[in-house]
Amino acid sequence: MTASLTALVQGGGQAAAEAGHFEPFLPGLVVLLPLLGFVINGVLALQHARASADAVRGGSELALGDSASRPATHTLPTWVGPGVMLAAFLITLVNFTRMLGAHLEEPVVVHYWTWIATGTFTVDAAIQLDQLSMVMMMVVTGVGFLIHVFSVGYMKEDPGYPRYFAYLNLFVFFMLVLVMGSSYALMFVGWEGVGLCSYLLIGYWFSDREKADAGKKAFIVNRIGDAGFLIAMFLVFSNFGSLDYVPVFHDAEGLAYAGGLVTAITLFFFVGAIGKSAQIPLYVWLPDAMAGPTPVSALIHAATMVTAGVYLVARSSVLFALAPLSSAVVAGIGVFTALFAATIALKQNDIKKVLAYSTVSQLGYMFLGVGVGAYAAGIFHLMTHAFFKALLFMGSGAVIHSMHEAYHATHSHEDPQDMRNMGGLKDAMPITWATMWVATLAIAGIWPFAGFFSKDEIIWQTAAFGGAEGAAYSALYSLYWVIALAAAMLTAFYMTRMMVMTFHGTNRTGEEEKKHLHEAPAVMWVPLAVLAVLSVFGGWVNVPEALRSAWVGGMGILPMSEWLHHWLEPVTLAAHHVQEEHLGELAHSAPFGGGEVLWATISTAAAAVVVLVSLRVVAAQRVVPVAEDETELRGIAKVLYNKYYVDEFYDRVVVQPVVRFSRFCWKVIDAVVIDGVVNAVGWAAKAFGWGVSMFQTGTVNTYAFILTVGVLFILGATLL
Amino acid sequence: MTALLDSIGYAGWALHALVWLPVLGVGLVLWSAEAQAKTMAFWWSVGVFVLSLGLWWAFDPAEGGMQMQSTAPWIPAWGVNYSLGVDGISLFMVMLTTFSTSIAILGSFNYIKTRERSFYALMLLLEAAVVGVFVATDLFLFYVFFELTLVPMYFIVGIWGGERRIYAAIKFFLYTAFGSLLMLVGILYLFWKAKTMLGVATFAYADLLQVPLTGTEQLWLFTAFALAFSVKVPVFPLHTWLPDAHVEAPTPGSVILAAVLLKMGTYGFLRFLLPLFPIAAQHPTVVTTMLVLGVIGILYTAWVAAVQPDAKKLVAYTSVAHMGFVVLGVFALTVNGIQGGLVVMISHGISTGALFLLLGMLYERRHTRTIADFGGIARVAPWFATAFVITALASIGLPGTSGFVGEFLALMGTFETHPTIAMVATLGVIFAAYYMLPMVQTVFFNKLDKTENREMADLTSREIVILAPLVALMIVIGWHPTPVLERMEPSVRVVLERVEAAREANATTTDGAAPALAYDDAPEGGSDSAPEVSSDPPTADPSVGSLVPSDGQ
Amino acid sequence: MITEALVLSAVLFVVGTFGVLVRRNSIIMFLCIELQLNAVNLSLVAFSRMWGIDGQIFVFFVMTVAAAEAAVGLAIIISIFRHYETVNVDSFNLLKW
Amino acid sequence: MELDFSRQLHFFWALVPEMILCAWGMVVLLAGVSRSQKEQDDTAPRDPSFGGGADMGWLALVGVLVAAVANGWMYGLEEIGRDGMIAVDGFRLFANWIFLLAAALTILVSFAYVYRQRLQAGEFYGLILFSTAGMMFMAGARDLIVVFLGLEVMSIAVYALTAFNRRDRRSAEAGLKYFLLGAFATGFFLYGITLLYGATGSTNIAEIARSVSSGQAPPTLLTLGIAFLTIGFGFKVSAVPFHMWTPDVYEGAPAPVTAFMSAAVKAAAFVAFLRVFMVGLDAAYDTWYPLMWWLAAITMVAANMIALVQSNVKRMLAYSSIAHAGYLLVAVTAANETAAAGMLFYLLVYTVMNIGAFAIVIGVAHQAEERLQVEDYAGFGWAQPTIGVLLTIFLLSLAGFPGTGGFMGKIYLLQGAADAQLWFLSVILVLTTIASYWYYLRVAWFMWMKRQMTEDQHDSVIVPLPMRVALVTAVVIVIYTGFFPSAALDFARASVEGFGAMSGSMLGLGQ
Repeated sequence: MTASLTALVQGGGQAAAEAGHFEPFLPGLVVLLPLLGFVINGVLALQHARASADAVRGGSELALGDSASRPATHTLPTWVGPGVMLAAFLITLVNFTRMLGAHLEEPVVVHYWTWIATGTFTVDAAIQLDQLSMVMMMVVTGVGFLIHVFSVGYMKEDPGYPRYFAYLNLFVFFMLVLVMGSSYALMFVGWEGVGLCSYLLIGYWFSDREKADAGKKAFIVNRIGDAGFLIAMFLVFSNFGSLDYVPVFHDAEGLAYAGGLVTAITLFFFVGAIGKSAQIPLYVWLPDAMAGPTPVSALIHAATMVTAGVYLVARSSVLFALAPLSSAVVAGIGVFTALFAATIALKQNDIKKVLAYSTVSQLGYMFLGVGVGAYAAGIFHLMTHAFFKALLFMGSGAVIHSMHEAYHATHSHEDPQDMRNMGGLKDAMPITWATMWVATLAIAGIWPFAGFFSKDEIIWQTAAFGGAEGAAYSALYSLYWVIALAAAMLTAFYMTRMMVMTFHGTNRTGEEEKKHLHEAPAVMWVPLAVLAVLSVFGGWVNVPEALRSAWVGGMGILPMSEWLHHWLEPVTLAAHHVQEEHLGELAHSAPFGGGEVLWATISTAAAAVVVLVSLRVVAAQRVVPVAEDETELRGIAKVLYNKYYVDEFYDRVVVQPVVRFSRFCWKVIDAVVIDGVVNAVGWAAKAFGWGVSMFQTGTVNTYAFILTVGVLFILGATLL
Repeated sequence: MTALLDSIGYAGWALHALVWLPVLGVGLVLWSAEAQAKTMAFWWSVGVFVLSLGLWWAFDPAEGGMQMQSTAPWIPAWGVNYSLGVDGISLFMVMLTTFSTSIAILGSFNYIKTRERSFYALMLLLEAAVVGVFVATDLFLFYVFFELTLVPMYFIVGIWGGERRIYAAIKFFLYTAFGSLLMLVGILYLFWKAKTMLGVATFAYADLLQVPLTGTEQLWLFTAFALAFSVKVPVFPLHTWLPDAHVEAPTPGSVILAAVLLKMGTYGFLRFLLPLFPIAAQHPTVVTTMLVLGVIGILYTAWVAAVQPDAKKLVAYTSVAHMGFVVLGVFALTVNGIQGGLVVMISHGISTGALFLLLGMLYERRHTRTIADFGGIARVAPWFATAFVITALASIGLPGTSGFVGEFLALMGTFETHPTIAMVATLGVIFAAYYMLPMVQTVFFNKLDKTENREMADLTSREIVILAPLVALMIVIGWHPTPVLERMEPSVRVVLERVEAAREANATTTDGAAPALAYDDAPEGGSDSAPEVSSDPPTADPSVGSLVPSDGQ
Repeated sequence: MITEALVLSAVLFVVGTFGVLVRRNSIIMFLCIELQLNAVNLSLVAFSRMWGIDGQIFVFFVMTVAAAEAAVGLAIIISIFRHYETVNVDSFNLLKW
Repeated sequence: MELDFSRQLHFFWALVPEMILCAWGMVVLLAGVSRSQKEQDDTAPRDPSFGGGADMGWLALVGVLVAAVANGWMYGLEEIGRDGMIAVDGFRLFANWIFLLAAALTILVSFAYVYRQRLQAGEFYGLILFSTAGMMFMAGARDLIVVFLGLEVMSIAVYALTAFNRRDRRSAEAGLKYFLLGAFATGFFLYGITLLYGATGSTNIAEIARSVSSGQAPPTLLTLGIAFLTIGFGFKVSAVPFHMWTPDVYEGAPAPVTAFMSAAVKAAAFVAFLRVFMVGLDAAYDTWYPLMWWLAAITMVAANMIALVQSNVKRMLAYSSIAHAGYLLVAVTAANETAAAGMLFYLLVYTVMNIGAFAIVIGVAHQAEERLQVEDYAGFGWAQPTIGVLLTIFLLSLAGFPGTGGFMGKIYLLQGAADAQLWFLSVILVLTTIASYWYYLRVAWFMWMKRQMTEDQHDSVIVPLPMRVALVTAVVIVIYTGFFPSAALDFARASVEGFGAMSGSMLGLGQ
């Protein structure tokens, strides 16, 4: 990744020099390699599964034995999984550098074959290479590669090892389809594909019912969003006659500003984003998704998949810029989610739960960013967040790994993820401790870590956007701004709390267990280190011009200012035009006065204060292991601890009614009403037949009588 | 390939062979020894399938009309011809039929243990009848085949079925016969109309397309035909025969039922309803009704399926939901919609067929279909679980599988004309996950806590041979449906053009069709029982006079 | 003249019909039927006053046929009497519904 | 040669087949009487196809064949004018084929039954020949007197046949019921003839047609006459509500006789029915059309519904035959040439499929009146596959299923209805057909889908050679007309060529 930084630096330099045109380098291979990895690992997994299945049928489990004598099906994925990722990353890097060298105004679309063509509707299997997709590709392959490496260490004892890598590669494949696809249709393919992989990986340990349920929940909740995505696509097609980005965005500029159509399209797209990126009200699946292996949480539920929604909004920036209402909704949902999730994170004891809610909260920031038209800022935060949140998750993974082995050694059944059982781990695992602190400071927005620049820009943009002359609902945006600041403080607090409870103070794991706690192996900590570096410097690629000259900008020593901003310009240009046209100049001072530099200073200082204070506070309060912890939570604390009872609420208001109605449909409408009518017809016929046959008394007189009655009828009919 | 086919004059005899070879096979199977029956039947059906593959090349994708037509007089007195032909709509139905028949036969090797000869003979007979339905271009011939499909299915369900097989069989039989017999009256009405208006006695599809019909007549006939096909599809609320039939039928029976028999209904929509009665077919009320029924089918059956304790019944209900998408697509009356519907038909044939096969294999192993009896199967039968999960995902229309292409196009096509309905229908994708995933989880995931499940064997090589092509098709069609779509499009356009023409005519002319559609001259004969009004649509004034044949005819 | 004859024959016919309906003895019932036939014969004759000889010829045919019928009928009644020792039709109801 | 009824001799030529049958009937009768029941029992061999009264059967069969030859020869005859008492036209001859076929099949079916029930072979077969002759008179009648005579010749013979099984009280009871009600109905029929005669001054159908169309006939008399004739025919074709006798008689009569009655007697009645009404009373169509409509509708509905609840196969078939009468009444209602041809075709198919079904019923019933419940057929199909398949085919054909003659017949009837635009009646027809599916298939499902109660339950089913011949003939005709109906269709169509010619209205209906 450092290599990329240098290349990035040089590229930045050269960019001005030669404006050559961009020549894609095997872009298809980027997508294909993970797929290849999936196929190979998949075959291995099936082989492997056969063996373990036989073992299970035999009544035992498949014994992996010691690392020396393991079956090829278990060892090969170690090389295949990360291998394909490295290759994909390198190819991406080449393309990236080439794109740096060229001034690419229009996206490069590479066609492969016609996917669907009905005569009135055509969509190709084609990938679109532009600045935005390139950033995403870098993040996905780069961070993805690191996580693959980490997984080697984290999962190697797992019997389903090859299956794990198969899923992971498949995920990357779909994620790349999502970000590289040249049309909404293809994005949707990746969109649902990653959903599928997330389902498979959350439920990776499917024998555990909770985990399987969590996977199912994730899939179904995601599908709710997908329905919105589909409807949005239908709207797009029926109005633009295509789903390809290029023509759609080109025609989009002709749409009426704040028109009903564009608002509808964007809102439906946002529904999809809400589902995928775990925003209110569909965020509920993400915390449960922590059931999956921790690297999965790092890759899918922190770095890449959950940010797809942000990518979608940024990708459709033109449309969203045209729809102020939608933008306001996006920003609003984002910022409220940021606050809401942050508050919940305050009271969680499960280390991964804390991170999960913090992820939800950070995603909220990203949406706030793209919601206030700072698309670059949104993507910027997406990138930095990918760095430090992946780091945090993998760090927690290292911790859990270590805790797990400790408890495993002593055959204890304590929860290795509960922070109340941790404490003082920094002596056992210093590297993890250090790297995670870096990430914590980054996410807390402490200068000069990556998070500071990205988050601060979003917050500032909120103020600026709300203050613009033509801005609609500007009061609303001021509110957003305040909330965003508050949420930032909360972030600083709960992250510090997590660090303290995990690494500081006295150890609560237990005397015996303590001996087994150990630092993670190199294969696990090296990725941490790399990400730590990125979490420090990653933010410097987009230092706001205003800050650069000021002290926060390091008095101009930071290499590039607003590089990412300029880099993404070709993609966001149209959107910016729309904004300038309808909003005019953005504000230069926050709602309560003060400029960017001032507020940047204030926020980082405040964050720092919160961190220091909470260090004391949390360290002061006495934490006991889960075993002897019987503190009765009450009041707001209890509500927060139980996540505002949202899951319970949904269960009552949505899930149960649907199930009950389904039962009703089956037992009553289908079985009684419809089938009832059908059978009733049959019975009626028989009953009628039986009734009539009662005239067949067997006595001649009756017959003669009925005959005569018939005669009279006929005579009557004919004569009258 | 094409050259080779030409050299053997394939186009000339292929269709006849596809209809009559299975019949010949019936004889051979009955004649062969009980032990050899299955292999004999299987290889025979494979031969038929291979033969049908030739259609792919012999078929001219650019041509929208009937191809490889051939006609021979059958009942000259009634103008009935034995005439066959395929177009883009029936092409894939034929191939689907031959394909799934072979698969189903192979899939029944372990399931059918008694009276094998009779069983396989009936399977081949069924194949012949179904192929006949899809290639017949004479309404009389079509009707004969349409009815003939009932008999073999009746015995397959009734003899080799489960506990309540007889109830299911007779329900299936009467339900479908009810529809088709009313259609028979409709067909005869068309015949009579052609005789009186055109002066020729004919049942030929091409000729009957020329019969001029008023809007009211079209509505009446549309109802008769629609009833017949809707029962087959089945369209809510005429669907209750399906779950029973599926649950009781033996695996191969369910496979054929899901894969091809249901398609006869939607095929009928496209082949007969829309072209023969365009005025009625594009009438807003009619379209809305059908679309709404389709949507109800999608959502309602999804809900019902979700709470089924019996896996097979669950899948059976999902069939109704899938066919709901087809109905939606067809009556969207857009190119996208209809093509989407057709793809759903193919995809549903493959995926649901595969699901029934898998459930059958599950049943052979555990002799239960109750979802709750399973759990953790994936640990002992990973290949099985893999195949099942892929199939299930294809069935709920995950992108990259055939299911998605179809449902996507169908919904999009519907959206073009009826956005609201399409939006509601789109919720179906949510409920698809809602019914399928819990079943998959309970059966294959969760804890492996039942000992009898521990013993369960994984896929045998024969079963892999059965499932591999199905899974492959799901994915291939999911990523590259164009070859399929491009062969359908011209024929779909032909259908749509008729409907469009009718719509324009209807819009321009105030008399004739338009007021007729207001039911103003619709006779009450349909409901009243008195002979005086027993004359139906044709006569403007319902009276005895109209009943006495007058020299005019 | 004709009208009266026709009315009379109609009355006779109805009487015969009633006989069939109300009597239970199969022989009596058969005789009532014979009454009907003869009522018909009467009207035939009456009509032949109007239309010529055909009607009267017809009467002969009817009488012949009636005779034949009587023969078979009585034979049947005898054979059933063998089984039931009665000719009361109420007791003959093995076959019903 | 040309027939000129002004010359007595030519009446002889016009009646050759009838007379052959009558004469042959005498011969069989005498031959039968000449050998006592005693020796018939002594000489009883194992196989009922030879000896044990079988010789009488073969003898009668030869008679039928000779009559058939004569019937074929009749095609050479050409009548002058269309107003003789005896019609010599395709309609009559086609009908004759049906009767002769029915008679032949019945005789073949009866062998084992006659043998096992120790019936008086000679009388039995003789009566069959007589009644057949009566039917042929009805078919050829162009004068109400001839219709009446034919009707009585047929009926009286059938009365006797019904009560023929003297050992079985049910047979006697059926005979009595049939006889009393039959005679009762004959009274009405006769009254109808009389009134028509009174109204039109003639009993000749041609004359009647003329005077009715000229409109001189006093309407009241005419209407009454039509009503009474309708009743008389309605009884013979067992149309609801004049059907009450049918189930009992069919159940009680010896099975072969039931087969014969349900096929041939019904056919004869319908043929005469159609000729009298369509030719003679065509001008009064408006008067009798509603009657027929209602009769047809009620008959179809009631009969099919009642059949649903029958458990005795013989009785079920009785109701089914009533239902078929309903279908045929649709053709009478339509009263056009398509319908007429359709009726002939349907009667042909119906005769074979019905007798075929009854033949197997007789076989299952051990050539006796036992094991007639539908439960007795459980697992029958698998125990006796060949016969099982045959019965299934016959049932499907009765249900009017594609691939069988029954289907083509129904189509033909519906076409006739279509030409008369009886759409609602057609709908009733098909809807009631669905009901009929249920009870026909019920037998099928017992045969194939239920397990037999005892292992050897069906081993003792007797199907002797003659019955096999009958079955094969029947199934061949059913299947052949089901797949290649053209020959029979065209024949039927040609047979009704100019049938209703004297009444202009339904010309050029059939194409």
